[in-house]
Amino acid sequence: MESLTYIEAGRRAVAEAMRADKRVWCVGEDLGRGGVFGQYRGLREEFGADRIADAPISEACIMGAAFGAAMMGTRPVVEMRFSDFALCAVDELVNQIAKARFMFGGQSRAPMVIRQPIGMWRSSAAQHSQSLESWYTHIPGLVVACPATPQDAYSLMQTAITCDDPVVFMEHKNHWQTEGPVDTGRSVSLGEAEILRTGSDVTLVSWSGTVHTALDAARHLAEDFEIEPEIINLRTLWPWDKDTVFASVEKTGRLLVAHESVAVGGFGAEIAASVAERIGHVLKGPVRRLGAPRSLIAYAPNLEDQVRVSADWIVEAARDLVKGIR
Amino acid sequence: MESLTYIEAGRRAVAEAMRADKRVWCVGEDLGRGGVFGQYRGLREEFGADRIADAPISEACIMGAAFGAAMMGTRPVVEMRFSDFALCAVDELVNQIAKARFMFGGQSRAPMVIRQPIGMWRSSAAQHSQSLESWYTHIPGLVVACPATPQDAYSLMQTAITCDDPVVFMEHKNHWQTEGPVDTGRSVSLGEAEILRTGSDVTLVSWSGTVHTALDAARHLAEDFEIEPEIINLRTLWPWDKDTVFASVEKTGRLLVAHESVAVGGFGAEIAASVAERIGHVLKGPVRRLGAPRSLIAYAPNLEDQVRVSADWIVEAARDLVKGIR
Amino acid sequence: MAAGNFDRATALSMLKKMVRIRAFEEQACLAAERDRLVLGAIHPSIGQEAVAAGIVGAMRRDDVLLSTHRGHGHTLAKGANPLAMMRELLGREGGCCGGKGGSMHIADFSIGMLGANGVVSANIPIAAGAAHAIRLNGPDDDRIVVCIFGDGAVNRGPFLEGLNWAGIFHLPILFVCEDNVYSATTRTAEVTAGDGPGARAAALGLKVVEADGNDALALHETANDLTAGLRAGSGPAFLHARTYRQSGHTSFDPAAYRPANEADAMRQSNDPIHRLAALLNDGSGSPDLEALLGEAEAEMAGVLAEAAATPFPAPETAFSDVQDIGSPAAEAF
Amino acid sequence: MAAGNFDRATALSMLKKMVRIRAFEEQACLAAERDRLVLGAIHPSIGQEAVAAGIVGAMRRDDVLLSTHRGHGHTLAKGANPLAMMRELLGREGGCCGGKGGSMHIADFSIGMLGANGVVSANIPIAAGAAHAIRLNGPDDDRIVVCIFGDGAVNRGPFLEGLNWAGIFHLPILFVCEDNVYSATTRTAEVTAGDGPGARAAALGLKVVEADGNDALALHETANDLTAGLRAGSGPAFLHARTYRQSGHTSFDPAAYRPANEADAMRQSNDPIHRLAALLNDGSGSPDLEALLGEAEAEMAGVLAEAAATPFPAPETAFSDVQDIGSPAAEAF
Ligand SMILES: Cc1ncc(C[n+]2csc(CCOP(=O)(O)OP(=O)(O)O)c2C)c(N)n1
Ligand SMILES: Cc1ncc(C[n+]2csc(CCOP(=O)(O)OP(=O)(O)O)c2C)c(N)n1
Ligand SMILES: [Mg+2]
Ligand SMILES: [Mg+2]
Repeated sequence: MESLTYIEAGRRAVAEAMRADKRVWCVGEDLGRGGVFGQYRGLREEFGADRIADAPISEACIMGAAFGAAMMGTRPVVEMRFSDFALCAVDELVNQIAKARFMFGGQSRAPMVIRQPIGMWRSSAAQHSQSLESWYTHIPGLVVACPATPQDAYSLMQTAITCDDPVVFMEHKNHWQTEGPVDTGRSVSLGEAEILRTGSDVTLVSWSGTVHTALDAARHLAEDFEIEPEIINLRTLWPWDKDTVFASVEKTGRLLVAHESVAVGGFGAEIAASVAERIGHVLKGPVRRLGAPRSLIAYAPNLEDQVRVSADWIVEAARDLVKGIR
Repeated sequence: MESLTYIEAGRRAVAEAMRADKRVWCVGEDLGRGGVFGQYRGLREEFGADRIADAPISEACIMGAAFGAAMMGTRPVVEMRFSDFALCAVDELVNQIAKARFMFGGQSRAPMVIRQPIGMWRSSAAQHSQSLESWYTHIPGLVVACPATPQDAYSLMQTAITCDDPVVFMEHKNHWQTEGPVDTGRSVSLGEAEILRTGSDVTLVSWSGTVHTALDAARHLAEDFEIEPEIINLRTLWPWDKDTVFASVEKTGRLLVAHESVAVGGFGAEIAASVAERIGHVLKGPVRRLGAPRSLIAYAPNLEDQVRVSADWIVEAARDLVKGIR
Repeated sequence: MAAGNFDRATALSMLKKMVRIRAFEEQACLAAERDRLVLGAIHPSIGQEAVAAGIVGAMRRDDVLLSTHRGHGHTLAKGANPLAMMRELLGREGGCCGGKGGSMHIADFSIGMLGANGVVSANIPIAAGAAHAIRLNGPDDDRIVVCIFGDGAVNRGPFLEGLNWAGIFHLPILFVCEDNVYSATTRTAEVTAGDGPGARAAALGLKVVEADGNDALALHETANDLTAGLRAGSGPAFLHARTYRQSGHTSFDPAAYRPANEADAMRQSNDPIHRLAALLNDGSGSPDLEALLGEAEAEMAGVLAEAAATPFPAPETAFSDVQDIGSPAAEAF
Repeated sequence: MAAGNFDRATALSMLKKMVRIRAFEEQACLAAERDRLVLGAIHPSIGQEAVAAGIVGAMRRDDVLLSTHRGHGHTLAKGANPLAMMRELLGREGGCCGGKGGSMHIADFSIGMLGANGVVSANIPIAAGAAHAIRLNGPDDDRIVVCIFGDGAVNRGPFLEGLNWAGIFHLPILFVCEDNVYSATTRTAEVTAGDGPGARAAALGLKVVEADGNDALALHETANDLTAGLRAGSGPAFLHARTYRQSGHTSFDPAAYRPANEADAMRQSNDPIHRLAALLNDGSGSPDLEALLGEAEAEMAGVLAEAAATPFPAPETAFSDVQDIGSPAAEAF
């Protein structure tokens, strides 16, 4: 199995999909020079300017035009650069793309992958650091993918491009250079979580960058406190893999959800509420969420750190759960 | 005490605020002719075209310009017509208005009321019916108000206009003509829920139009099933009145949250998760959420009804909770 | 347009098309006001039918059309079935969108009608993208796209973004600003700076034609020229058609904000149907406009009756056509 | 600009301003690259200083300025304290935004600098609104607003919406397109249809001036005229200043996508500082540009050293300045 970076895994999945299906094309700002993070490096040279298209700075039109092209049978990969800028294209995504198929009574499809890199990336401040994945879970018609590992980046991209639904694909900016094994023969379906570590004491659900934080915390918990967490990398938020999460909570009796995004109104609430609603009787104690406080993300590094869910926070919360502290 | 319609209560609060403070002005499309629902009827005549300003169809600029004017010391009431159209102005609301004060280290304020009428309004279909209040609860910097009654419409508007934070003010389109008593001397602070009916069997939390559905359901539950629900009208979603909700759940041991918006990723999840996290030990059974299925809102009336939380749904859910059925 | 300088058969068929559009909308308004069968808002294009007949009538069946909330006329002109449309307005089974969209989301993909739109200006980038897909298909695909929007739409950002897009990618698309003077209750001129839609499009590098939007024949000729140019690779074009909204903004709007008599004057002196009929008048009673109006009324009254007799959609369709992945009716509610 | 046709003292002070801006940004780049003390992206305006000195220099202290991600020069020209700015870039206590904004959100409300912006084009509607507030204040308020954005910003919708707004409300605002040829790695001309920023603004009814963006004196004269006109009620104006981005998009961008020697040629023949110094050269060694550059470098190196010695902000400020209502650090996490 190869070892690839997260960014290269995504790049490779896109390139392979473009080779396999000439309806696939990419559009966004600066793509011809490889894209702002290099996610498209070399693709212009291989596929030309039509299929790796440079767009003007006009997120609304990038989103809207890609949608028009998708309804006409092409399969666009849309680059929003930072998920923050996708906020310039919300009408297009939410009112148009997500709703068209239904409003038109099934006459149309929008097979699109909408790349919206999320997350804190040292000192990018409040307009370049957001994680709004929970927003899109709330919108019928959209699929939401949040890859954590290079394998996720590869396999979820592969599946997303072949899927006929619009997929909001949220890569974590801070992990572009994270390396890991990638089995290019392994396909992952949307809605399939992965258990990265088995454990019996507490179920720890996370996604995106926080999966790595959770793995750090798990080592610490196991080595220093003899607590064995089961780590679930959710991978997609809609659909989300209730079966895997519920089975794990049934085993451990404890749930901790951790995510980088703001706790209030975050997707952790959906998971915690679902567990409490459906299998509350198996719980040995309260469910628990960890997310960012409802403040903004500051530029100064020490302030930024104040709102980042850390391995220490997770360790403390998991210990409290196991100790039965509320 | 007077009896006013919901629309008139809001109109009156705006007019009084404009009389009291000349920094207050309103801006949006068609306001000069009273606004699309008549919320501004007569105000142009009283206050003139500068303070009841007609805007071009350009939601992004309405929001952005009002923000600029707010930073300069005016206090705009911004009309988005349908909350759906506010999706054309999300960058302005979320990246700019909500974040400026923090990003600028406290140098600015954005005292704005952003009116975004929500909700199903017979056969308005998928682009004119949404309720996305949970989105804005997830955005640090924003206050979220969802008036249910004419009293709420009056008092919350009054408080929102005098508040220095940006308030997303979500009126329910289907209730413009709902009439009720309004005590114009009663002030309501943001973050203060109201118990509309006391009861001992189950705490029923809702907001906006669903409060009325919950009241219907409560009568039915009491008369036909001898179940006494405690009905809480949350009024504001951020901040939300945890004290009142927790105290009620501590008394009843059961929580049902009902809202018109989509259940997945809805604010019901936040409430249910918070209760499960903080006071899960007082529960006599699982928490329960009711919201729209994760489908779209159709035009055909019978299809529209399929996704509307009804009094029957609430009755059934409350009975299940009390019977201990999962 | 000089009388005589046109093909009489084409002109007659355009007149019939316009008459049928008007009759359809009059029945739709009755269904809304008299019968309370149309529950959502409808936006009639009465008085604006020349745009539909003249411009959409110049399109091929496989060409692609995107329209607005005021799109009944365009959709009919593209060839949609009035019964399927009326069923849609009444939210019934067999409506062209299965009753799920209604008037503001009317669409018929089988004839290249890719949808009305409930959001002003939103169809512009989408239409640019449809044309983009045609260009990606290569020179063998000689379809074109027509995107129609109102005068109010030129004040929203997607207007600039979409026209710029069409320009830089040299797309086969005709943008049509159907200027009916009003944006809902506002006179558009009062909220529009500069010299209007045409000047804006010209500054964005598009070929611009200013036209009398109530002269069906002239519009048709212009549209024929422009669409031929588009197929030959001219790059995007822009047509500013000045017409007038004879009705209120919606069927329920009395439009009391208009100057007294403004609408009446237009109805009397500048109605596109009467103008075309007058132009075609050969002095011997042909065309017989009253007869045409009567036939169309009878046809569309029949359509309304049939639509009204159609059942509502099956309830489970409230959960279909959402997405392939992830159950829309997930038990999480 | 004809030599002699200017006030030497003003011109000299502009030259000093430009030299200080450049020195500030050179130190900021060193802080980023050499010292790794600036952790976020910074966007230098090296080569574009004439816009700051010429246009912002024509503003009154109480006038209002809105800028972009490339806003250090504008902010300094408006009168901000370089130490507070450098502290902000380093995320330190005493930074003009308390270390919470950084380079892309630099602001100093005490001198009417209402913020840089991390979102391209977003400052345009906000600036229009600031001018709107001034108009609402009535004729006694004779402040004006200057809104600066890049060439890439004219392809986003808020450009159209904001200029239209300024036009219909007849606002006292000067829009400045600081055209440095590039939008990040893209040559803006390749993604811009039509005749560019000025043509678009003219179509929106604004008074438009096209200018050499590297001629500080001419810009200053033009800006003086335009701002005087604005104060006299001219209605909104638009200045298209053509300059060149000598640096990469960010301090870390080698800008290898540019034609070889393009930047070098501009540095040699069209650098605004050298042009102004040459114009001012009286043949007797005044102004002594090397000396000015040396002084400015020393000043700004001192500023950097002092900023680097300043502590990080108090941790609890991560939760302040969020909102009055609702605790930002609510225990729900
Ligand atoms: C983005 C957006 N804002 C507001 C509305 C509400 N609205 C519906 S139609 C309309 C007027 C549109 O005017 P115009 O573009 O001239 O089209 P017309 O109705 O005259 O055909 C408005 C404001 C909307 N649908 N979308
Ligand atoms: C809406 C939005 N899209 C994309 C970006 C990323 N971005 C930052 S600067 C920039 C280039 C801007 O070009 P221009 O307006 O010419 O300003 P310049 O950088 O040349 O000063 C881009 C694309 C952004 N900040 N905002
Ligand atoms: Mg109109
Ligand atoms: Mg530029």
